[in-house]
Amino acid sequence: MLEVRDLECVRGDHRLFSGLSFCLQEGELLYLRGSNGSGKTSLLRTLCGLLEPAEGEVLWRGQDIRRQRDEFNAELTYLGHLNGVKGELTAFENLRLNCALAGSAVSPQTIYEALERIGLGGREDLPTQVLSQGQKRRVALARLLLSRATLWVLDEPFTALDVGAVEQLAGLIEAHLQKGGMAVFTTHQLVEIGAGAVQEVNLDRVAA
Amino acid sequence: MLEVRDLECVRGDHRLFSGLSFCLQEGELLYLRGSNGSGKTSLLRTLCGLLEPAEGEVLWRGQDIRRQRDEFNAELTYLGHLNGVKGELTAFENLRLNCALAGSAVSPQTIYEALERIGLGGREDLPTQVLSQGQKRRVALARLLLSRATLWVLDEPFTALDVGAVEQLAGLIEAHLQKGGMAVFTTHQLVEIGAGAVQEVNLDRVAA
Amino acid sequence: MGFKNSIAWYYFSSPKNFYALAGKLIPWFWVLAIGLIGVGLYMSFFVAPTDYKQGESYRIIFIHVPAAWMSMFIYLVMAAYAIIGLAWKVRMADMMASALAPTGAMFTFLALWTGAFWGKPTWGTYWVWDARLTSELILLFLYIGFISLQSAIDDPRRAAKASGLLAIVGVINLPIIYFSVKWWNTLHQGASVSPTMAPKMASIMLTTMLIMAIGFWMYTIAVVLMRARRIVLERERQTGWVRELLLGEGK
Amino acid sequence: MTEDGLFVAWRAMLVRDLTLAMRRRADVLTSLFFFIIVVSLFPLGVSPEMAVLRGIAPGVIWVAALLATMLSLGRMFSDDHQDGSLEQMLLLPQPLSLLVLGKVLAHWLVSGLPLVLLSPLLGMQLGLGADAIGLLMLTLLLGTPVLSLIGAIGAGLTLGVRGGGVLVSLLVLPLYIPVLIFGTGAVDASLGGMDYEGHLSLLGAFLVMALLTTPLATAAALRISVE
Amino acid sequence: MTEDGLFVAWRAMLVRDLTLAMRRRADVLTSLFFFIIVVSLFPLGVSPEMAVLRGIAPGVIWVAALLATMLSLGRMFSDDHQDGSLEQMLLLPQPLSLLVLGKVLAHWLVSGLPLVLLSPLLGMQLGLGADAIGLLMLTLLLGTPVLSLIGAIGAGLTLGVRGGGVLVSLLVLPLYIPVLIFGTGAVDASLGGMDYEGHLSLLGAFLVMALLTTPLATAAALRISVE
Ligand code: HEM
Ligand SMILES: Nc1ncnc2c1ncn2[C@@H]1O[C@H](COP(=O)(O)OP(=O)(O)OP(=O)(O)O)[C@@H](O)[C@H]1O
Ligand SMILES: Nc1ncnc2c1ncn2[C@@H]1O[C@H](COP(=O)(O)OP(=O)(O)OP(=O)(O)O)[C@@H](O)[C@H]1O
Ligand SMILES: [Mg+2]
Ligand SMILES: [Mg+2]
Repeated sequence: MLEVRDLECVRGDHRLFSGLSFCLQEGELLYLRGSNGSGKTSLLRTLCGLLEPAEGEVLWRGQDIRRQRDEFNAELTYLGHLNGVKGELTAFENLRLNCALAGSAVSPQTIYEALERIGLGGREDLPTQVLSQGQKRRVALARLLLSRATLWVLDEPFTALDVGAVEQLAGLIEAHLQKGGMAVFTTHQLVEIGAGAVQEVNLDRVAA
Repeated sequence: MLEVRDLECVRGDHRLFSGLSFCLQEGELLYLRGSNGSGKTSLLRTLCGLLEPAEGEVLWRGQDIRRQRDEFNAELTYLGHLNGVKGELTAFENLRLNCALAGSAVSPQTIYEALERIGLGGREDLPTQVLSQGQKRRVALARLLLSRATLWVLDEPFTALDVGAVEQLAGLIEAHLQKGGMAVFTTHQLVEIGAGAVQEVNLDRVAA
Repeated sequence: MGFKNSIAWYYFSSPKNFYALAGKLIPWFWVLAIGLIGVGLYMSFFVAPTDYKQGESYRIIFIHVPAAWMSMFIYLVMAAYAIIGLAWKVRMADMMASALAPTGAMFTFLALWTGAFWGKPTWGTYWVWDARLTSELILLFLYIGFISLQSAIDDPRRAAKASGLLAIVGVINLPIIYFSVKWWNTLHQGASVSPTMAPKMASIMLTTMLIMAIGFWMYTIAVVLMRARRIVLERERQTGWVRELLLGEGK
Repeated sequence: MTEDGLFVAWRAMLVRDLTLAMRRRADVLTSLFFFIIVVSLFPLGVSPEMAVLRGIAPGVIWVAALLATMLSLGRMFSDDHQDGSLEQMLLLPQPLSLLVLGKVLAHWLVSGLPLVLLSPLLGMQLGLGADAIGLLMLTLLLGTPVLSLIGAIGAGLTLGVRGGGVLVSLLVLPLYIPVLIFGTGAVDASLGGMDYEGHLSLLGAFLVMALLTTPLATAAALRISVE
Repeated sequence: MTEDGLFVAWRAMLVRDLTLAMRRRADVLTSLFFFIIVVSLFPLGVSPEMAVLRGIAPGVIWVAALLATMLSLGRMFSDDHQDGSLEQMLLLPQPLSLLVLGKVLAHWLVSGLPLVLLSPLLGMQLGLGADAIGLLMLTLLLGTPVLSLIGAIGAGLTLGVRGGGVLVSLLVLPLYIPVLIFGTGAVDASLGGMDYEGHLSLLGAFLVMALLTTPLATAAALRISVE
């Protein structure tokens, strides 16, 4: 369903990788590995259509993602190095507006529940800028609880999370895969995620 | 040498912890634990004198750190959630100016070596803003290689680092302790640091 | 897309082929440019008759008007290249657009400068805030904006895209300049050369101006090709053929 | 995406930006306050005589409005860029230009409209008559949205670029000058007893054209900037 | 810390900020370009007649310089605050006020001095005579460092505060107005054939006082802001 053909990525003068191809089916997990600076973030951003590939293409259900942006985006959730959370708004407001922007109506009840589950109970109505590093990250993660997207693209989602939160997120990804979702993620930490089929791509081993 | 007496920390309406006391000797490591939002960052910033304690005091060689700022700062290196690295300057320039600001003259040779050791060889002269997340973090860590401070205060230093860099940093901390240094650090990752004496403070267990 | 597939275009849109071809063409354009401008200047100063109203100072028209034409044409061409570059991702088109900008800015400046120089004897002042003059000044700003935006962005591909977009947005200024004299009563003279009406000017003047204009074009092409070759080398420096080329020249 | 969903998203964008603006009240007041400062420093710096002031009033007010808008452009996308919300915005299943239109409207409501509403006071302060003030307001009402719309392109293009401040000015200023000329031109014409309707209809035409074209250009600029 | 170390650190601060300014050339040019724009929009918006322009020239130039400085204040500490360098700065074994003085000097060299150097050109464009231009430059040379020094306090105080922009203006403007009044006052006095030395010595006194007191206040403001 998500297919990458002969992808090449160039940043500045460096060619990070080239000739990268893989194909991800429903219920599959792609674990992206690589040392610092090997191009993981660049690849994930390319998969989302934020970066234009220097060569090659990214296909979603057989069609180039850049030709069907709105349809593709409707099925995608991306979590980057940055949280994409507004510090002036409370956690609750952030989530409510995120949902509305995606065009889906979600009841306040559901949002409060999501925040409760992700461990932000009692902090829903503080401006997120006063939250701790890990709490901010959790607000961003709460989006996953509310998302109905098929494809999750997660760039080091475990950063700043404490042990409990790491386990919870791993469980979340597992549940998503079991429901037939797909996920692409990268992390430098050791995390166990049980999934039917796990593919691994190590960018340190892909030709530059 | 670093002594904390009956410390209490309040952020906004929340009392994060109170009645916290410990004493750190030369060659000792303090491992600070706690879940997200338990007040680790707040405590570390208090130890550096960036935050004023609500109650209690922080003593360095028996004297309140806020009464001997310059002397204390000369023996302190702090690494926070933010890297404190200027994106417009190259890694080399960042380090050279950092040293000069601390009033110590360091030869370019030494700086290039430090960058080489930390794994930034070949990237010394790129503006740091184009570096990857982990590479930026390494620039900040290179400060530790050049530092002659006794007390290292490290707030989640392993974030964004790949496995190799994590090990290297752990080794660095060990060496620092062996030379009679002290370190206070916090991390959510599992990292082995061999040290003579390790104290642990778990903020989840300290009274609020 | 059919357009990109046409063989000739495809061949020359490759930087390597362009580099070779441009190298061969440049001398010819220089010859043409120098010849035409030489003839044009001779005609402007020695052949064209003295104007009964303005005397000799009017001769500046032979530089002013072609320069003003060029300032607008070049912008148009630049924007066209920008569109090709953005829509069909032809790298060569982006490079041509950036190569054109400095020359365009130069002609705009020339038109402004000669105009101001001419304004003193005819209007009694160097500058008035008239619609045409102002819009020509805006054109200069647009060129400068294009150049600065490009140099402010480190990544060459992003720089080309961003400045290309700016060039396209700025096209809106061209009709404003061209029609400003028609739309608003201004001090500046209206168009006297247009395809629909017979030339009001003496045909010798028209011929001279046209020769100068074509000479300017040849000059532009020569300079732009040279600049484009330099840009090709810089942007393709990590490709094999440029490395070979530079090594070869280094020997 | 249904039409309904489109509207929900557009409104959410508008609400979001207005809420943010309310939270940073200080920030919003900047451009307004700046506008007032620029206009009222003149009597201090130049000359307190009414005759002099009246002559320069429309120009001073329009220039101040233009500068105030230009200064507020930086804010339009840069926070969203820095905290990652812009990336998320580009990945929404909505046409980006629609969302941009919501953002620009919010920007104008917050930093353009207040200028329009405040202008009569400043006009009076500088000795303008009631007719001239009415006309001045009308030109600002037509002109300031154009400034926001055009400015958005510049703000989008200079996003990644560090200290894009001057670049924004350099890029948008050429496109602002016609608006300035016709804006002040109308008031000056009416003060001189001449016809000013031509000026107004041109300003109106600028507005319609800008509404139709600039959101697309801004969307393209944003996509380029996050690369 | 030896005196030598102090000087090394002070110089490093200065060099660092100047280097950063060079890297973001665009950003530095902002205030300069802004200054030029403000001054040259006036002929467009107000009136192209030399007689009118000459009368308002000193005021326009001083107001423009004041606004340009005010705009560049935001940059003074905010980048350092956002990327964590400010925290590191507070943890240096040097008196903070000394480092602040280095930063302010860099700020003035980058955004004040160019205004002074450019003012003759703009003065000429607005029809001022050689004497008036010389005096204008002198007042700017004495006045702009005061603007930077005072501005630093405001910039420091409003750091944590989101969009402290307007707050800075509100805080520093009252303190700027005396400088503006004596600056333009000197030029106006000389144009009117009166004595202007009193004005100049007052400006000089402002400068000395600001040099002695503001770095301490700014250092205190910064410590409060990072808490
Ligand atoms: C700085 C001042 C000036 C500027 C920016 C300027 C700009 C231009 C431009 C853009 C054109 C080309 C327009 C077209 O092709 O229709 C032009 C043409 C022309 N200009 Fe100027 N001009 C200036 C001053 C003057 C002066 C002082 C005169 C003489 C009184 C003059 C006389 C002409 C004439 C005769 C044409 C040719 C019109 C035609 O036949 O199309 N210009 N100028
Ligand atoms: N200004 C404030 N107002 C209200 N609460 C605040 C304020 N500043 C911080 N807090 C709260 O203080 C708590 C401690 O934050 P701190 O950053 O010290 O946590 P931490 O232990 O470092 O967490 P993490 O592991 O996520 O980095 C958080 O719960 C945060 O919400
Ligand atoms: N504009 C640019 N110019 C030059 N090099 C760049 C540019 N942008 C990125 N790079 C380089 O691209 C490489 C890949 O960066 P990327 O962020 O994709 O790495 P990553 O695998 O995510 O690393 P990390 O684990 O540290 O997050 C890095 O080496 C970086 O230095
Ligand atoms: Mg990364
Ligand atoms: Mg923390």
